Amino acid sequence: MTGDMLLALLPLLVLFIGSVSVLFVPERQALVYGVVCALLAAVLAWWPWLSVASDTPLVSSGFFARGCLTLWALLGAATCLLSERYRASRQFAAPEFAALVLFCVFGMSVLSASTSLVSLFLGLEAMTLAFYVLIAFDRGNTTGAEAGLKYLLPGFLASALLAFGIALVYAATGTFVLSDTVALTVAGASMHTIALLGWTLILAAIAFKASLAPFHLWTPDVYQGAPAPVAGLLASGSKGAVFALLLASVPLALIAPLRPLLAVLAALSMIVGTFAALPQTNLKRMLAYSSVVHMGYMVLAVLTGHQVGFEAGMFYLVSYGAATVAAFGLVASLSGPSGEPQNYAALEGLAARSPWRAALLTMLLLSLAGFPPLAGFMGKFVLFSAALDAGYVWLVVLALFSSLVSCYYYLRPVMRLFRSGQTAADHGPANGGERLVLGLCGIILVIAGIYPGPILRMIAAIVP
Amino acid sequence: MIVPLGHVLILAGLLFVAGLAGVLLRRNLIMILIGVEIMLNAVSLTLVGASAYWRHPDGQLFALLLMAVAAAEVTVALALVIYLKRSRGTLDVNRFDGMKG
Amino acid sequence: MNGLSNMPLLSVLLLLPLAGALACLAWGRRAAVVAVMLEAVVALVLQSGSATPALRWIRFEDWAWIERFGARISLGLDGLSLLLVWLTVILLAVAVGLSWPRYRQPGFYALLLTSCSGILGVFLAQDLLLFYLCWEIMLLPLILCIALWGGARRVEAAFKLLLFTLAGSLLMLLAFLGLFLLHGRQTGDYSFALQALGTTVIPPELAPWMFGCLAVAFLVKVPAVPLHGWLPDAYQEAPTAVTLLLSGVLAKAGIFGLVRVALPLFPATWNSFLPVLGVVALVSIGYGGWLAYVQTDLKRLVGYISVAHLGFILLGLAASNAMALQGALLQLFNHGIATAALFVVVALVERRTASRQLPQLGGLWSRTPQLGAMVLFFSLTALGLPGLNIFIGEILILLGAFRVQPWWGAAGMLGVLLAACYTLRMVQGILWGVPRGPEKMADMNRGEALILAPLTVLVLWFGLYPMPFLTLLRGPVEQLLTHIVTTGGLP
Amino acid sequence: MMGELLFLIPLLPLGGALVILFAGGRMPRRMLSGVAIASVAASAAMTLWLWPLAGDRTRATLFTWLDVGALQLPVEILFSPLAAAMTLMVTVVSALIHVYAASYLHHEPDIRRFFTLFNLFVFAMLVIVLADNLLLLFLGWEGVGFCSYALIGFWYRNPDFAAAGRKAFLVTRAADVLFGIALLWLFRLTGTLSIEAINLQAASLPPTTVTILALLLLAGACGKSAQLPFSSWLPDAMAGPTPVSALIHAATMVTAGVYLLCRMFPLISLSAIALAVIGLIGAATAFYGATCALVQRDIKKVLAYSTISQVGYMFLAVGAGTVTGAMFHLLTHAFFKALLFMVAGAVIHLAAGEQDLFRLGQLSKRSPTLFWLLLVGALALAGVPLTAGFFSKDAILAACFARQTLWWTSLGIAGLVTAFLTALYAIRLVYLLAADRESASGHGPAPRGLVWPLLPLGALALVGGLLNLPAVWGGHETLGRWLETPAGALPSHDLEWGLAAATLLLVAGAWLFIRNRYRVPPTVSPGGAGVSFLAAGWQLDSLIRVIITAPFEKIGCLLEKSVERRLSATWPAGLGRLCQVTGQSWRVLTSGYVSHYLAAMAWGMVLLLAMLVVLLVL
Repeated sequence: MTGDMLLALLPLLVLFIGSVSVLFVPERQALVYGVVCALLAAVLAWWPWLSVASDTPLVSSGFFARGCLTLWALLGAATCLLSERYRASRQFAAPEFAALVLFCVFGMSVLSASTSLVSLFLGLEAMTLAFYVLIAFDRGNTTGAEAGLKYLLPGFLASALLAFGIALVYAATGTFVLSDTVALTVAGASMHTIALLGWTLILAAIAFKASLAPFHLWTPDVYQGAPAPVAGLLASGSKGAVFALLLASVPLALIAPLRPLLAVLAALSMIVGTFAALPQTNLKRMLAYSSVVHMGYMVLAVLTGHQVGFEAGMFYLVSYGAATVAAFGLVASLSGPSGEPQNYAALEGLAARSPWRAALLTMLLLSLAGFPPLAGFMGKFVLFSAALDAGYVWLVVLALFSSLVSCYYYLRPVMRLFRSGQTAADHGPANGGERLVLGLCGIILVIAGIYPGPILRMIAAIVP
Repeated sequence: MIVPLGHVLILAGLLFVAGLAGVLLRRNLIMILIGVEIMLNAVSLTLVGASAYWRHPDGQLFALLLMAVAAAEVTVALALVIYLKRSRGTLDVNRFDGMKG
Repeated sequence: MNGLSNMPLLSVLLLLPLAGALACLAWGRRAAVVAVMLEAVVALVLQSGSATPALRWIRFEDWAWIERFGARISLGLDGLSLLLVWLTVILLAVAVGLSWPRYRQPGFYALLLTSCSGILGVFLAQDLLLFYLCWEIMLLPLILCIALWGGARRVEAAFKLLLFTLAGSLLMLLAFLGLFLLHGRQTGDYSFALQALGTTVIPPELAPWMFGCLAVAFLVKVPAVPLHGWLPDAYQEAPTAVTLLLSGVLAKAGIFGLVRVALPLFPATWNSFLPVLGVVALVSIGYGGWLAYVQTDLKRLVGYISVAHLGFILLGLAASNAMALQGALLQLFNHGIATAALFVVVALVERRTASRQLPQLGGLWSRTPQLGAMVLFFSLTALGLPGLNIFIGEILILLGAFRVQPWWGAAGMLGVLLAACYTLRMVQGILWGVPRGPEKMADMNRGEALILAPLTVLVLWFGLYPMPFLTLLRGPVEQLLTHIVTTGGLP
Repeated sequence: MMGELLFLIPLLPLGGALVILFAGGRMPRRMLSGVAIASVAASAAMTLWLWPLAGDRTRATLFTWLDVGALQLPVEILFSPLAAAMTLMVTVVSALIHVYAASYLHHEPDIRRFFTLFNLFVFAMLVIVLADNLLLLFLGWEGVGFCSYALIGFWYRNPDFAAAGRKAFLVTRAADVLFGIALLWLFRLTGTLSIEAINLQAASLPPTTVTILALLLLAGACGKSAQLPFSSWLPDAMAGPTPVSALIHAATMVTAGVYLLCRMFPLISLSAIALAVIGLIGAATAFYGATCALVQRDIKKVLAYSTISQVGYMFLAVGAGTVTGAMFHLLTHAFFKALLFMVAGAVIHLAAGEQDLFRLGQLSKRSPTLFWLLLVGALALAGVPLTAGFFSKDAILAACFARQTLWWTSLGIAGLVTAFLTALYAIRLVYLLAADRESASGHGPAPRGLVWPLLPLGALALVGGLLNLPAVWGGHETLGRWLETPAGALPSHDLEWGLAAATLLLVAGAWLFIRNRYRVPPTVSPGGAGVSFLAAGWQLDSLIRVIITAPFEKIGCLLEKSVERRLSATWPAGLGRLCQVTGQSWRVLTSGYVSHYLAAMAWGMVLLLAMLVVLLVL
């Protein structure tokens, strides 16, 4: 272990140490401390004299890893900022919450930076473990515990699948190093079938994390029961990290027999997610199903198997992540002590009560639906063009169909926003942190939609 | 290697399926957790077997790591078990169906 | 003046309504009026530069946008787009004026303005990605307007409109993407420029599919008859300002797309598509007219009238000779003005009688002769009375169509008869007969007269002295024709 | 340039209409009607002043209306002798009827609308007459159609009146479709719409095409001129105020069809079949109109059917190849029919709105002047020798017989029979109006404004024959020479004398018959089946209703109900609902039971593994 390695690991260490040390910070400052730690990690990742590219055996410190770390750290910071008021009205233990968020970010960063199956497992487990607790964090709310259970058990199963998959791949290839395992599998080793079996199991585990159909059933329940900021992190961060891994380190599409499997998962996700979202009347559940659909689109990026597709995938992740975090953040921001406004009925008349937040929510949903000139459109555009280029015409047509139908379920809550509602508001005005995060997300969505050049360039610079 | 890797894998596979069956068929939370543990044991077995086959220690190290992770997981799970038992008085997982659709 | 014309006026034209929309939200709906006025001023300046018809473009602006895809913000203004820019500005002004007493929320005006930005973008864009972007931007605000300010079944109508048109535009996106990739692979130059993509060699087995996607996308927006399912409800439920823009401008965008995008990109397919288009056009004329005849709701009625008239424009495209094309393109403007005027008078009638149902109306003339005269005048326009603007377009289209395919022209003539049937039925129902409804009602006030006066003048002007405008269209039409002849293999 | 002044002829009435439209609201009534009369009278004066230009067939162009591709279409007028004669008739008769209308409508509140439309009509009619190209002619053609529509429905509060206007417009427009097709076709063939140019090129067209074109033009003319089978609108059109009936539906607009055929005669005459058909339609319509006129009880309907019948003669003339005869009859008919209508209007005015012949009477006692005028008109209509009607009708019949073929001879005989019927109903009209019985009472003597415009018309009806006095009667056929139009086959002197004698006999017979029948004023009683069949215009209306109108409406409603509302409106909604239902049913999958979720994962794994196996095996 050299000094360079330590320096390269510094951002991760900051996150980890932060997550431990925040436990000793007083209740009121804990979340701010968490934000500071996350931002510090993000800054350190790009600090000129610290950013040496020295790979440790388990995690990379390349541009992509650092870029992802920055993203997740920003997400973590956003989560902390969005939870401030939410936490205060529910008597959460702030230090523990911040610690878990930071630890979760740590896990995601390790996951997306992993160069080995070991760090992949560790990162995934670190992230998942933190989520188990975060989801059930609101002890006053019994659905929280139910949500925790519903994430925990499938999560365990997925962990076991992942572990077994890793073990089989290891058994077949004799190494944990990701690039080597993939290369060996592609080359067709003696135990090719065992390796493929292992990869399939890994794929299943990843499908669970990314909530691809039919591994998605937990998603709506967990999103509904989890505290809104946590659900935001879960929807954007955990899925993002998994896909970052797939795009950068585990090019599954290179393994030819897995391509049909991926395609089927994508198609199923688009179809099932779209139809299941149609009758929803609960915003968070709708967003859950919509995330299933979006993850189906993301698989297209994985399937392309080339640079352009991966860039498109990352861009899509950014646009999807910004919209999702902001959407859940808005739910958090609109929550009062009595609960979250999850049902469409509770959103009625929001435009009159808090016009800015209503406008933002409209924008977010429109972006998710893929209306220009918002980021969602540009994301779909780059993604679908990449997939079309790779020859997946039928998947693109399916994706377009599901985008079409999706307009219905995205616009349904929008219509309610502007109806004159009778429900009384028990939420206060947004605080500074919320405004900052939501505003930033909004700006990102507009800029990425109208002038995506710079963001695309940044992504092109970091994608390996 | 005395036992061929194939045999180890078959055994591990059987163990894994047994554990999976436990997870799928049991309704009691504790029993499901035990099922998962059995599956993880199958994983450990595979890792150790493969480690022996390839003649380097990575697999065994990973097996050790896996134990630690499993322990952490179970810790969280047991905390949830206690919370659920206290609040709802049952550990039948299908009793927790407040959210659906 | 010189300094003014060096400014990037097209971009200004495009962004002004957006800025106006934001200003509306910030300072209230008065900003909308200012925006419309400024927009008209910009259009006037552009008009003053249109004196050199020798050039392909009156004005062309090109900005970098997304290098990754070779997408650029290229805006081109020629005679056709100038005419349509005018149409947009005029109808926007009419829409704002008509809504002024009724809708007080600034959001309504902001949405109208935003939509107009998109519409202008569609008319100016020379880059397919930009075109698509604007294509979507023009529709969504109007759908929100319908959903928020529409009639009783507004949400249903809005969704129907949305899904129909979105299905079309997604197909369009697919075609654009396919073309983009094909062209990129062939030349290594990944670009969305309309000019460049026109040179793509399209495999013959793909061309019909891609062209079909575009055709459906554009015909849905028009709408041509088998694809018109969204129309009656949307027209009926939408606030009149929105209906007016939908039928007055958005429909034109569909036809404009056919001419400006589908034709140059697929000249060969275009030629084999013409017989289909001709049949679609005739079906639209006949079916639209026939259904217009049996409607009782005035807005639906005018909606079907619009379908029938748009059928004539499609017939002109199907004929694709100089006369028919020039007539069809002029008719874009003519129909926009006429149908908008009809919707306005219908709205004014409804304002007084609180009903749009023909059986509940009647004898309006005895109470509001001025409004009655306006109803009559614009109905006669719709009827295609010579000397009024619709006639000019129709006769040119028919003369042109008859030269290509006599039975098209003959069948089109029957459509002219149908026009008389449905418009006179409408006039009969509204104006003549025993007075129904309130005993006394106010005749047109100054504001209402101010809305209708320019429309009246335009109807007469285009009907009696259309040459200046036809000259404006000559260049674009020749351009299209040479394109068809040189690349489409048509004699 | 004098030529440009020609545009003033149509533009003066247009200017009058615009002045009345925009400033009429602020004018006193007298001034308003003064403007209307003055503008038309000025137009008549212009025509007289510019008359010499007609000799040189002067053209004048105002501006280019359309110049697109092959189409060059200036707004151009051609002041030919034919047009000049027609223009003079239109302007003069219009001016007289304007004067008449000003007094006729002196109680009507909305004369501003009336005179706007009335002047506009004159403008449109003059455009038809003067237009050099078919499209400009079409502008006028539709313009008069619109004015006729609006004026028939002038008393719009009565929905039947408004419907009558609509019917008039629609029926004529149905015919215009065929006219329009002819227009399109001519343009396709000749590349121009100028009437002169088309006529010049006509000879080079294939004969079949010419026949079809001529028949299409004939259809258009039939619509405007209320010939069979498009005749049913004219009797209904009597819903309009009487000056409207006199001007539009007797003197000018209904003869526009004849005028069109005359203008296009060089083309039409190339096809013998077309001429035969035109003659047939003319004779048939003449007979049809006369039979219907025999039994009408409404005074205006008698005149309406009579108009149909007389215009039929003009068609017969065109068919027989005598454009001069057609124009001659057109002019004389304009004089005596306008006169008759205005007399009828005055009679109705005197009787406070009563139009039923069986309730009118005692005209000779109440207003001798009117009675004499009526008598003059009726005699001219009946074709009593030496009246204007006699000469023009004789010219037509003579042209028919002079062709000396079976076809034309039989058409001529039909014309003679019709002449007898004409005499019958004309004399019946006089007898009924003069009958000595209790009649609907009204206010005093007819106002002077209602009477004096009739005097010049009465004079013209009597001596109008001098316009084109045949050589047999010592004349020089002035009109024919002036028009330079074909006069058809020249009849022999014997034929002329024979016809005159026959006519005299027929009229005398008719007079005897009517005198016998109506000496005692008939009682008001419903006629037999035959009478009601004739009275309803041979049930033409019901026939059209059954064959065309009703199916049209029914299919429309059916389309609306089944296709549009059900199919077209529900299939997208149905798809939407299908999606909804699918989504709803799939909600079961997310059952809320963790064990199901775990099972789903297991199944998912099985699926993936199965796919993998399949792929590996393959």
